[in-house]
Amino acid sequence: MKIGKVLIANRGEIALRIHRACQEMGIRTVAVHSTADAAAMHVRLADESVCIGPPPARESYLNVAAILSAAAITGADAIHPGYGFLSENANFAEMVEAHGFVFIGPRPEHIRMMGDKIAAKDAMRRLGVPLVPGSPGALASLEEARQVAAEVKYPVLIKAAAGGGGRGMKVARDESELEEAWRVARTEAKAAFGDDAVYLEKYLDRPRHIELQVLADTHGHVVHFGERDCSLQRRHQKLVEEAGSPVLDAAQRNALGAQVTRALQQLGYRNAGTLEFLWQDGQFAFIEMNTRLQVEHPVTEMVCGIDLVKEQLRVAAGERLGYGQSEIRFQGHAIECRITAENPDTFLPSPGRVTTYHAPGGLGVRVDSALYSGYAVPPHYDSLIAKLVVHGATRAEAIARLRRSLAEMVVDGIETTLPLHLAIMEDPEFQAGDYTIHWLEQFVARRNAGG
Amino acid sequence: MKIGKVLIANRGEIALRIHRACQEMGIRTVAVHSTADAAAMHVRLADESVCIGPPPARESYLNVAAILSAAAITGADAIHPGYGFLSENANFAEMVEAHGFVFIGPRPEHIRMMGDKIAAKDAMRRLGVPLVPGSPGALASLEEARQVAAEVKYPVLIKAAAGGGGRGMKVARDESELEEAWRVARTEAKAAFGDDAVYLEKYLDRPRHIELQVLADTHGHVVHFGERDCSLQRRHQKLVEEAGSPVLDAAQRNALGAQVTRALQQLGYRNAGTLEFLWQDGQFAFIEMNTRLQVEHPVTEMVCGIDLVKEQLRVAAGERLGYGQSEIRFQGHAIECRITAENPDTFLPSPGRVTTYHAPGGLGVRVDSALYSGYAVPPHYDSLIAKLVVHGATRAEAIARLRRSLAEMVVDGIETTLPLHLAIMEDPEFQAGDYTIHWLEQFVARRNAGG
Amino acid sequence: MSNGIQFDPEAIRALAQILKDTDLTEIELVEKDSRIRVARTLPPAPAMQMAWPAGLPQAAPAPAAPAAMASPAPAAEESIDLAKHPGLVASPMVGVAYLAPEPGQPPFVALGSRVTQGQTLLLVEAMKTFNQIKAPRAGTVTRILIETGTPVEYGEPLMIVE
Amino acid sequence: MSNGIQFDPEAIRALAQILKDTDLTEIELVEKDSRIRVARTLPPAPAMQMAWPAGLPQAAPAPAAPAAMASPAPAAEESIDLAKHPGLVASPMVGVAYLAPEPGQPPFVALGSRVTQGQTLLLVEAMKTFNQIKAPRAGTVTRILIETGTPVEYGEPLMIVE
Repeated sequence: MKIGKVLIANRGEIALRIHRACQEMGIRTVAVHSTADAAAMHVRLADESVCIGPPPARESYLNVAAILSAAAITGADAIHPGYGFLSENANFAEMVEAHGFVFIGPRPEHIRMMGDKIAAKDAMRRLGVPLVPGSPGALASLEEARQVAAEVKYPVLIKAAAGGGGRGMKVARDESELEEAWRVARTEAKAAFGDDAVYLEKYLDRPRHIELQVLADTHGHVVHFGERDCSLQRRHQKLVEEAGSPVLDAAQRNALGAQVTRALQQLGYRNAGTLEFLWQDGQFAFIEMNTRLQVEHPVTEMVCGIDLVKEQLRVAAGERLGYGQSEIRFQGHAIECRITAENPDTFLPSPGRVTTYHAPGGLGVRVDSALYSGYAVPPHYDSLIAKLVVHGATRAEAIARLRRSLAEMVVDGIETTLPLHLAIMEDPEFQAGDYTIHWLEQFVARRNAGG
Repeated sequence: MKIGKVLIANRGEIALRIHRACQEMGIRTVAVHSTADAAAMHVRLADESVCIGPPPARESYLNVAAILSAAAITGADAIHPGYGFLSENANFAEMVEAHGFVFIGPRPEHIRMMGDKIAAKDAMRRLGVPLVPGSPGALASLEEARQVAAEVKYPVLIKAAAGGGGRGMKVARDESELEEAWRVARTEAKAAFGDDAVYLEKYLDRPRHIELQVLADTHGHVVHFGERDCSLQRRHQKLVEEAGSPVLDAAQRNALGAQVTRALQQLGYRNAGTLEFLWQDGQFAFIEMNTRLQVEHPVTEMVCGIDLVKEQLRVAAGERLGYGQSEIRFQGHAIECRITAENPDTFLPSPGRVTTYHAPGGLGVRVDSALYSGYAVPPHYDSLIAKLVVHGATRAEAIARLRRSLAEMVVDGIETTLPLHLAIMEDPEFQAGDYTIHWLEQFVARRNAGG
Repeated sequence: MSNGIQFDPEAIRALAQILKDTDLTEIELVEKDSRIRVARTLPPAPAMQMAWPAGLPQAAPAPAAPAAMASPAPAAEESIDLAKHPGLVASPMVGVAYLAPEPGQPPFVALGSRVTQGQTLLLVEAMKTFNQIKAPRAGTVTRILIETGTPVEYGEPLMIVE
Repeated sequence: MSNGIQFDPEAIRALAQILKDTDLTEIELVEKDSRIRVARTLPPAPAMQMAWPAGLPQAAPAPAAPAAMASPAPAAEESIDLAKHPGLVASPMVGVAYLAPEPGQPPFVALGSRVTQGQTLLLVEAMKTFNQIKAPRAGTVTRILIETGTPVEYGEPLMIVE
């Protein structure tokens, strides 16, 4: 099936990213946008654009009827959902396909499966992917929680089955904390997701977040593009990502990759996806699978020399991968800084007009951003405004390159996290690769205390 | 010898390029500049800056005393000359070394040797590098010119021995044109260089310009980084460069590379250099050697994954290369567009204030430019304002990427050659790689005629 | 030549209609010494252009883009004025406009119709649902800015009722 | 405490001189309960900053950069004014300034000296050549902006003769 025109059901830098891949492949693009994004870069660059609603995402970027109408009107062949918004909505994927469009992403049943964290873990356990020890499913009672916690040993984590974004997630460091954690997690789960089912797992106290990028065609071939280390998070939001992880060697990467690709082949998975793991003391524990392109995909592209979005489009059109795992090589090191429109100390959002935007340049520097001088960052959406990604022959060179390019970059008129990223790059612990998923929170606290 | 501080004896994008490499290596930088460049990007980013004279290059960027004084005052260890200005001035290189600074470039005697085109060809002939057939040296008389022309067969070219930039260079298509070509070339040579010595060589009527990038350390190791095809020239100025050449395969590259690296090892060459060849019908003919970094070095960096300026600095500090020829791999394809502040049809210079500058971004795109929004391009210097360099898995992908990134790039307030580059990328002959050094002149003529 | 140029007004009108129906911008017919050429200038996309700084890339004119072409005749400036018109009826959704309840039926309203508040003015079809677009106030229909079959985007001017 | 703080003005002066001679920006001495801290703010580099748009990167202040430090005491704004002063004597070259013909000799001129046109005001040494900087006009030396040993860049204000 030939894809001649793609509707991009997203906004910001990822809409621009998808547009660029399409344009380089000779595929026409349709930008759909809210009234708040009428002057956005991807809207200006797209071959066609359709305004689909007012600023609130619920009435525009989450408005399935408007997006499908726009696809019908413009004669699009396929829809790329990007990340966030409708990208992991199985009903949307089904409706896209039911209306005769190609959904550039996984099969709806796999989106649904991975959207339910318990079902996802069940599937992965069955398929031989390593998991963190914990309850086999939702907990029937506090008593069951006590039993499982005693088995896997404290500290433990109680999590909403329908959860995400850190809501409905509580730690119990010992048995005395369990009952309260159980109650609060259930209450939050009910409030946030309308479902108070919770499960329990061993709480890893100093893990890294390491994830594996996979890609599958519709002919049964699955490959992986190595790992990303995304341990640098604040409130479960990633800030800095690396490929590869400072703690993994080729043998560990290959072993995990083999387990995962075998599992996804059995599952009959399609298109791109990412399996997220906690890693500690040489052990991986699957936590969830993202059935979409991820924000941090560029670091993988830069070490592997592939264009993941083009691969998504090729696979969605029914093409074969055309290469095997052994042809995927990893060269050098890549790091991404997510620059957001936030105060770098308080993280208060700072939307508004960008008076001057100046991107850094030179060897090994990539900027994915929809900013331009004079652009007003709207207050309605995510605060991510730019991804600064560098590649270097070594991790040390990549860090040096980030320091110099962060110093060259200018986003004036609004507050951004550029100074925070510069401070991270200058930190000896970060430079040594010596961090866990808790490091960044502590670093920010130290920075704010130190003044 | 440790290099801790480098004085950058240049301006514009190349000064910024050198600054970036130094900064990433932890080397401090000194920018020297004319009064016209006080607000230039590299001056602002450098660790220190010294104003060395008024706008005319003769009194600033060519002012040897001022540059050496600035180096002494700031305590610089080394001087990087960039390209142009003093970069191929053997006397300058000697004075730099006599004053106890490291000259980041070749030995003065090799700069002097390659600056004299006849001496350069003599040396290369002796060292076994292929040459275009012609007179063994300067012509003693018109009679000798006639004899040699009869031997190598018409058309022939009469060229100033001291020449460059196309001055003192005349074609004779047959014997009837020889006497006039001889007279005019001598007159021009005398006027331009104060020396009427001329020589004669076979005129290749449809050659490509292909050059080889080399690097030598001070321990006798020489490697090459493959070729660049720089056939797209207008009035002997390169506009578009590619690595590798669309007409060369690995065997031809390796054969030429082996001849050249052997020759330079015998010569005892040091640091970076480029041998320029005409290529036609599978044959290379050496034309000259540039004993410096070249404008188009980024395409080589992007296919080889090395940072040539960092390599220059390492070698200048006395380090060993640390890798052999077999470790240098060529991946994908890279193309550079030189964006100049000129009318894209008439090529009239267009200095002035850049009201909006917006660099393209995304995967595989590199911009080397000292522009920023609000910067005034001064009328005193070269019109090169930006180098847009892309890398792709294939030549076709690189061209597609250039098309989309040229369309994203904005330089407002002055005229630029962006539209010309876009037209070149859209041309089927260029896309087929089917061009000679005459192609661009004809393309421009067709474009202007077509309106 | 001094006789003046002979021409067939009906042929020109027919070509104009073809031009309009096919979304072409130019048709030229040449036969021996005769030449008929009809052309029209497509209006640029409306209001959203205003926030864009002079220097930044402009989307290539997209002749196949229905959204950009929905407003037929009026020049860009006029369409901006219309968007701010106090009598504006704008599309509440993306879809396709229909002036009549069914093919072959008369339209809900015509230019100059007096309408009461809540009276149906036209339909916008989205996802196979026909949504009635009702008059927000009583008044006279002074402009009809779309035709049956015109694709419309969110917020696009449909009619003026004043 | 009510006795007032005891201090030694000479010690402070001595520290100030050390600060100046060594190009430090701060010296702090602590002994038991006493603390003396002397600091000075280095003036930012002069005029060239003005053309730079607000947003673009500023070179980090470089304490070791002689060029940026050549103008000793005056604030940045003053040094901009001096550059436009009608009585300005600016350096015609990069080099090192000398106020006297030889070490131990009296300076060519002092503050308040009356000078004639063409009279030597100071020397700027570049490449081991001592270049005489002469008064462009007759007048009084009202400002001496450099000291012996100060590195100067092209166009840098040296003296004011008015």
